[in-house]
Amino acid sequence: MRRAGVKGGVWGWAALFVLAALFPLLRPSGYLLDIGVNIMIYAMLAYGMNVLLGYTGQLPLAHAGFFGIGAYAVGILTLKAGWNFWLAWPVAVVLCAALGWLLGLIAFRTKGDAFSILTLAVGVIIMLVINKWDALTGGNEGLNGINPPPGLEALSQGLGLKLSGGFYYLGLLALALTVLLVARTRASVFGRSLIAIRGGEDLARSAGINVFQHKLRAMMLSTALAGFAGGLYAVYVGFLGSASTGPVTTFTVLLYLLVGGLGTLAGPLVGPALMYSLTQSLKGLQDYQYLVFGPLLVLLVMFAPHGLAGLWERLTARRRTPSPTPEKAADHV
Amino acid sequence: MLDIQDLSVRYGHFTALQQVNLTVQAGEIVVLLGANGAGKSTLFRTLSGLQRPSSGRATWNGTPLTGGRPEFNVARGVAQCPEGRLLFPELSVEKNLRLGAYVHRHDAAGTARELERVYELFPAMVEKRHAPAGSLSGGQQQMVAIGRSLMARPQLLLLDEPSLGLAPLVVEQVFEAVQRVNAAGVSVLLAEQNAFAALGIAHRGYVLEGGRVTLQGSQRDLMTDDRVRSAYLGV
Amino acid sequence: MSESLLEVQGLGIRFGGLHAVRDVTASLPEGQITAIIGPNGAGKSTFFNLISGFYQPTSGSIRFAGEDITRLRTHDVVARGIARTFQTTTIYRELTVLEGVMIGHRVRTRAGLLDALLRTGRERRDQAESHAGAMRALERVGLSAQAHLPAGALTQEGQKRVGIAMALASDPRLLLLDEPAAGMNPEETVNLMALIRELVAGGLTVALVEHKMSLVMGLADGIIVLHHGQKIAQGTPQQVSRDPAVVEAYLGSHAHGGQMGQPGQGGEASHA
Amino acid sequence: DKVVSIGFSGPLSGGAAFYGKDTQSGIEMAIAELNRKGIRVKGEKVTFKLVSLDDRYLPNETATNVKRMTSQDINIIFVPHAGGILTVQPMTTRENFLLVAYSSEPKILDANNPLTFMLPPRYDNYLQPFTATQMKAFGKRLGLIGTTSAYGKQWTDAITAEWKKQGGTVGRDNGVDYATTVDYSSAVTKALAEKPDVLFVGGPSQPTALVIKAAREQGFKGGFIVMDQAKFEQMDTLIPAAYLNGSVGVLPTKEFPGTSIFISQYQRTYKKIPTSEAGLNYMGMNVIARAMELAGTTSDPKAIRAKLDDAAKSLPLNKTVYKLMGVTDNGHVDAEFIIASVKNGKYTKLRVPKVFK
Amino acid sequence: MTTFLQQLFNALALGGVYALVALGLTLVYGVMRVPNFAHGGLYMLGAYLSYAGLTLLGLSYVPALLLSALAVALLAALMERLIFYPLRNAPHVHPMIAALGVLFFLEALIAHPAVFGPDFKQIAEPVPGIVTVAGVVITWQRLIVIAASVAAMLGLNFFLKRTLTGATIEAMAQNREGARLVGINTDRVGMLTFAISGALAAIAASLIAPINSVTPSMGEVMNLKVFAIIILGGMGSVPGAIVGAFLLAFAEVFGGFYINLDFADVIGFAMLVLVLTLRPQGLFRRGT
Ligand SMILES: Nc1ncnc2c1ncn2[C@@H]1O[C@H](COP(=O)(O)OP(=O)(O)OP(=O)(O)O)[C@@H](O)[C@H]1O
Ligand SMILES: Nc1ncnc2c1ncn2[C@@H]1O[C@H](COP(=O)(O)OP(=O)(O)OP(=O)(O)O)[C@@H](O)[C@H]1O
Ligand SMILES: [Mg+2]
Ligand SMILES: [Mg+2]
Repeated sequence: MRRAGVKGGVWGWAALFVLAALFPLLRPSGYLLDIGVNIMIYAMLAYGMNVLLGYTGQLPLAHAGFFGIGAYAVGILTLKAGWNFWLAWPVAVVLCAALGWLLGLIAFRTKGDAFSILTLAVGVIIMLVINKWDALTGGNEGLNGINPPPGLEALSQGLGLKLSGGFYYLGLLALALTVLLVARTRASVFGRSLIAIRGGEDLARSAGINVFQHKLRAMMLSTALAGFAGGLYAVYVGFLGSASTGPVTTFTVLLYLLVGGLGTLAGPLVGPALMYSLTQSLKGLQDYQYLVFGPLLVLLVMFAPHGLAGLWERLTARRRTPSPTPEKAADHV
Repeated sequence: MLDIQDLSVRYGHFTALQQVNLTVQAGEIVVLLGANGAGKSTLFRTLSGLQRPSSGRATWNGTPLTGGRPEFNVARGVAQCPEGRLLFPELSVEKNLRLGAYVHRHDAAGTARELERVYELFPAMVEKRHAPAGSLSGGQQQMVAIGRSLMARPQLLLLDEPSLGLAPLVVEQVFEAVQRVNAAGVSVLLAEQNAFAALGIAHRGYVLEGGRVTLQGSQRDLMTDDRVRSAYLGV
Repeated sequence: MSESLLEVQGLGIRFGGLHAVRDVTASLPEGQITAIIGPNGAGKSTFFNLISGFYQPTSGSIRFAGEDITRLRTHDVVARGIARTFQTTTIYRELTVLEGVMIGHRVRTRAGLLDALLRTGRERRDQAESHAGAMRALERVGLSAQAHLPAGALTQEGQKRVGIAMALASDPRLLLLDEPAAGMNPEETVNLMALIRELVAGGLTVALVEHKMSLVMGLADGIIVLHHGQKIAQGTPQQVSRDPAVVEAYLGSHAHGGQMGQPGQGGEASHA
Repeated sequence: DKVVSIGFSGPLSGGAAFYGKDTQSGIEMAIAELNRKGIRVKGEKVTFKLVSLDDRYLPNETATNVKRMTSQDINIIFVPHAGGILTVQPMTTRENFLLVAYSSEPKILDANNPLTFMLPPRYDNYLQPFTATQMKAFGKRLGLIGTTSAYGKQWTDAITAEWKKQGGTVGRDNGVDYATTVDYSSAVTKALAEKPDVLFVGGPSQPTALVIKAAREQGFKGGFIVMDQAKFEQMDTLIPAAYLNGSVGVLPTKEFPGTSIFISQYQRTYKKIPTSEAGLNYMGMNVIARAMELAGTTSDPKAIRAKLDDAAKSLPLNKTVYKLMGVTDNGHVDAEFIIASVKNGKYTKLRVPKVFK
Repeated sequence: MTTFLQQLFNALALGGVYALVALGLTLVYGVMRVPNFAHGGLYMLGAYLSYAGLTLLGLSYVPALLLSALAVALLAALMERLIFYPLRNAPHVHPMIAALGVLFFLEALIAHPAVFGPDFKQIAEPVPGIVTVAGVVITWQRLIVIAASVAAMLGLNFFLKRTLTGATIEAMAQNREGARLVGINTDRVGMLTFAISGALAAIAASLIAPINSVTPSMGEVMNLKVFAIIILGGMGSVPGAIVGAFLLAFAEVFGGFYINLDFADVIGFAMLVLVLTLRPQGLFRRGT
């Protein structure tokens, strides 16, 4: 029964990505394509956070920093060192994984709130360093003029698209890869150990899981994905400033993730898709946008505590598994 | 007198207690027997007001206990030593105990007296009085939980498996203490897996199965009942 | 007497000023059931925590199957073949029984993050093996039928069995059970005893902490008595239940049989 | 009637909202006036509508906003921060819009973008007179406590260079972020430890006033060079006017006919003293409207851009908040500011000997 | 030397500012474990309400402060009832995000043109003037802040550790059902705790506002630092919070002084990382 469920999921995802791939053929406005790419970038970041928060149960608050490191690495390597983007991007990802490992070594000495605050502090430090290290990062003035990936323009034209269409497909591919990797992780022996850690560290330890090592690996995957998203962001936006590498971005994505559904596979996509579109449409409200957004957030958290994907999964799970005591089962999920 | 009439409790669609009728007369020790999941703890939680019944009522000396306000019930003299202990893990043992006397907060002398009595009952607690309750061993925590319920100076004491995790010698002492407390006029409702010892000090008992009362009777009736003997006394 | 599987030498640990376990020297014979008893706060759970690597001892040494494991961390200890359960039932309530028990088998698998990302052969092998290992463990505790239920939906006793299955899934040689019968009624206790006997018959060595004397006396081959962190007695059930120091500190009237004990017959307890 | 939408993407929420609102208010006021008066382009009556989108100072948000506005056929877009401007600058020709840039970042001009219209004047005009005046009045040592925004850092660099050029010595850069610093005292103490004769300060008016206050309280007797972002007329409502004695800075005066009308109009609508953000954007919007008239189109940014210089030069005097010489070839407003020094609570106009363009 | 002493006083004053804000948060975050990111919002609101009391109602400083404290206390209690109470059993991130929602709302409300608008406001110092001791300039307002922070710390510590009501707060935080079982009205205690926290936030804001400007985002700036301070000091420890506050202030001021002002914040947060790495449980908490 479980196998069937997984298979069904695979087809669902495939259909989703095919549909998304058909979207540019409808000749949408540049604005809609842009929203699409932004959602993809945030979704990738959200998938990264979900590995730690949703699966491993650790709330990391440095992710915008790693997003920034990925982005600046790509920006600096292509602009200042003249690297090819296709080389710079993977290097940025590896750099983020390595720095994630380093952070993990320190941060996983702490637990719970202390872990979150420690990573928050690291996130702030990353942002401040990016902001202050003028010589490398351009400081307040930022990095300007990062070029689109070589070949993307030509490729887009070959497909009869504008560059924005090319970015859309690049984002879609990157997102698909992200989903694939995260899905594999979740379904693996390793991923189950992460769930075990989330369920209780002492218990996981007594089951023979090397908690520290597993957390460290999860952190690396998580920050690598953040860097992956950041690298795409750098070439897509073309300009980098320190503002988007700070806690505000982290909390924004955290919120997306929560609305989408923690620990679910669809949540990190559903959340950004919904919330990013929502914030865009709320912009029309001008001075009232946060007066509406704030309470909306509170209501979402209170009345859809498992996020939208969570809601969906529970509904379908209930249909699929006729457990003898469904009402009791639901209480513990 | 504790009077429970047609009490039912549901968790979602699951009915944990169904039409339970039970009484505890003033000065009585009544034991509640039942397998795991029979609904004993649910009954206790309902009597303390932590759980709201779906129907039926429970009164203590005429005042209803099912209003969903545990603090009123404690003030009315109904105290519980709950399953899972529910201690305050980071507060010291002594603060845990003192908070047990929260409803008597204006009677410092009485609280001090009661504290002495608890320390007498569990001398092991004296050297632990300043240790955080969470650092205690399982059995020691159980002692704090029992002690805390006694600190409320209840007229009706609800004990949910008080012997859980206690050393045999201490179990004996706890049961002796229950008898002592009872002798001073306190009514006791006691749930126990250690049915033999519990029946030994009880006046009457009830058997709860699948959320219903399936048997009730005096100590002697139950001790000699075949079903009780095989299922709960292990003989 | 059979060979000893685990030996501790002068084992001790302090929490601030408190010597929770002090200078304990003892051994657990292979293929036998050893019970550890003692008053509340005697240091029994702490003793288990030391063996399983949850706490690092402040003095003494632990040898398991001839190897020094004193300073090993928990997961390494489990990998050597020591599994445990906790005093209060702790299992993964929100996972299915099967998934929870598969976690117990993790220590026997090697697949890591890279295997997961690339879905290597090792990943697939380990996955299949976890499943098989977990099912074996569930069969041993008699829960294979409930494998796909959420563990939290099981009865208290069922959950205890899940805990044991999880420990068994790591293919241990030594199983540490901390108050396995707490909160069980006599009938369930008897079932549990049967289960433990079966496990031992299958070659497992068991050490357990328990306050239920019916279980201890009916099951244990040997008993170690702790008091204030120190070993005050060791011997067969008969020897121990007659030891005046044990009777005074721990057993009280239960030493003389009654509901919980068993009539002892001769033999001097050997004092530690 | 034809309704022409004008776009604006800037920080309207969060810590920089006050700044975004100020710039927005100038455009808004200009549009209200233009609509009241009514302008005609190629004989057709035109009214304007301001479409404002919040970008929280984030460049990617600016880009998204610009894409949204251009897909709604908006051809004139105001952006008041360098990050956003530089991000969307490459899009101007592709998406066909005129970028009205409110930021003094020189890179904006370096790009030689054909569809950029940059509003703020070059602050380097102030450097020489500020330096000469203060060095003469107080001495040769300059201390630095400017804000660390992009603009503030540029200012700090520029004043440092000029001060040294005129033969003075400059202490360490003790700049702090005026927007987030909780207490300026320690930065001030550090700067004063170098015993400067003159202090360079500046950022938004209120925090600048607090920095000046802290310096005076800690016994600083020298002069201040006040960055143009801070306004004397706002600061002297917050701190004793005497604290400002010995300062040099910009001063919007009633020198030009347009200015006093603008100020009183603005105060009536917004109940506060206008900043140069409001003034320049007000003027910028008027220049654009005039250029539309001259170009005879509301939708061709290139044609409008081509007429900016003419428009600036022919702007009615009552719309000229600051004296306007024209628009340079690379799209930069050529306006003049008035600077002044403060003595005994009185403002003395300083001469600007040489004007950079 | 004078410069050093002056910086010492600056650090003390800054520490006082941090401590005052952190103490309000200690109750709800340190003790009750509610990650109330709206605390910064309440703090900001407190400053604006005092400002309104002074300018709109024409009150003098102290009544304005008290009125603001009362209003914010009521609002905080309301917030507990409507938002945090229903979320009491939810995972940590839920109340955190909800609190952020409240923060967004409060900021947007205050920054709305029809309310106060986004511009900086100023509250005049109630006791203007300075004293100079051995060349060190001491402003009265900063002295008041330091004194108030120490007084608030002592008062709060006494309240939590020595009074029964204080103990009920800790008890409720550690086990809500347990607290109800001993007869504590947890509903009331929960609201009371939030009310006290809100009042402390408002008082802190009203005391600090004359030193700095009043802006809609003033709470955001404080938020991260005070959360960090409470963890730094050790969750639930009142003396820890105040030591953490002064430590952070000293790191920032002297780090900025001796190393680089531009990196003062980096130094502050780096110290936090260092301390937590060495003492994961914070300074004033025994290891677990
Ligand atoms: N909060 C809850 N939600 C759903 N079901 C519950 C809840 N609490 C208890 N139950 C169910 O209600 C039934 C009765 O539980 P209860 O804890 O009252 O039993 P008990 O007799 O005290 O058992 P034990 O001897 O194990 O303590 C059990 O089937 C249990 O699973
Ligand atoms: N982490 C700890 N910190 C401080 N003291 C501790 C800690 N763990 C245990 N102790 C103390 O060590 C002593 C032994 O505790 P332990 O849990 O080993 O007892 P036990 O023999 O298992 O008792 P029980 O039968 O009640 O479970 C107790 O006094 C307990 O308070
Ligand atoms: Mg129970
Ligand atoms: Mg124990």
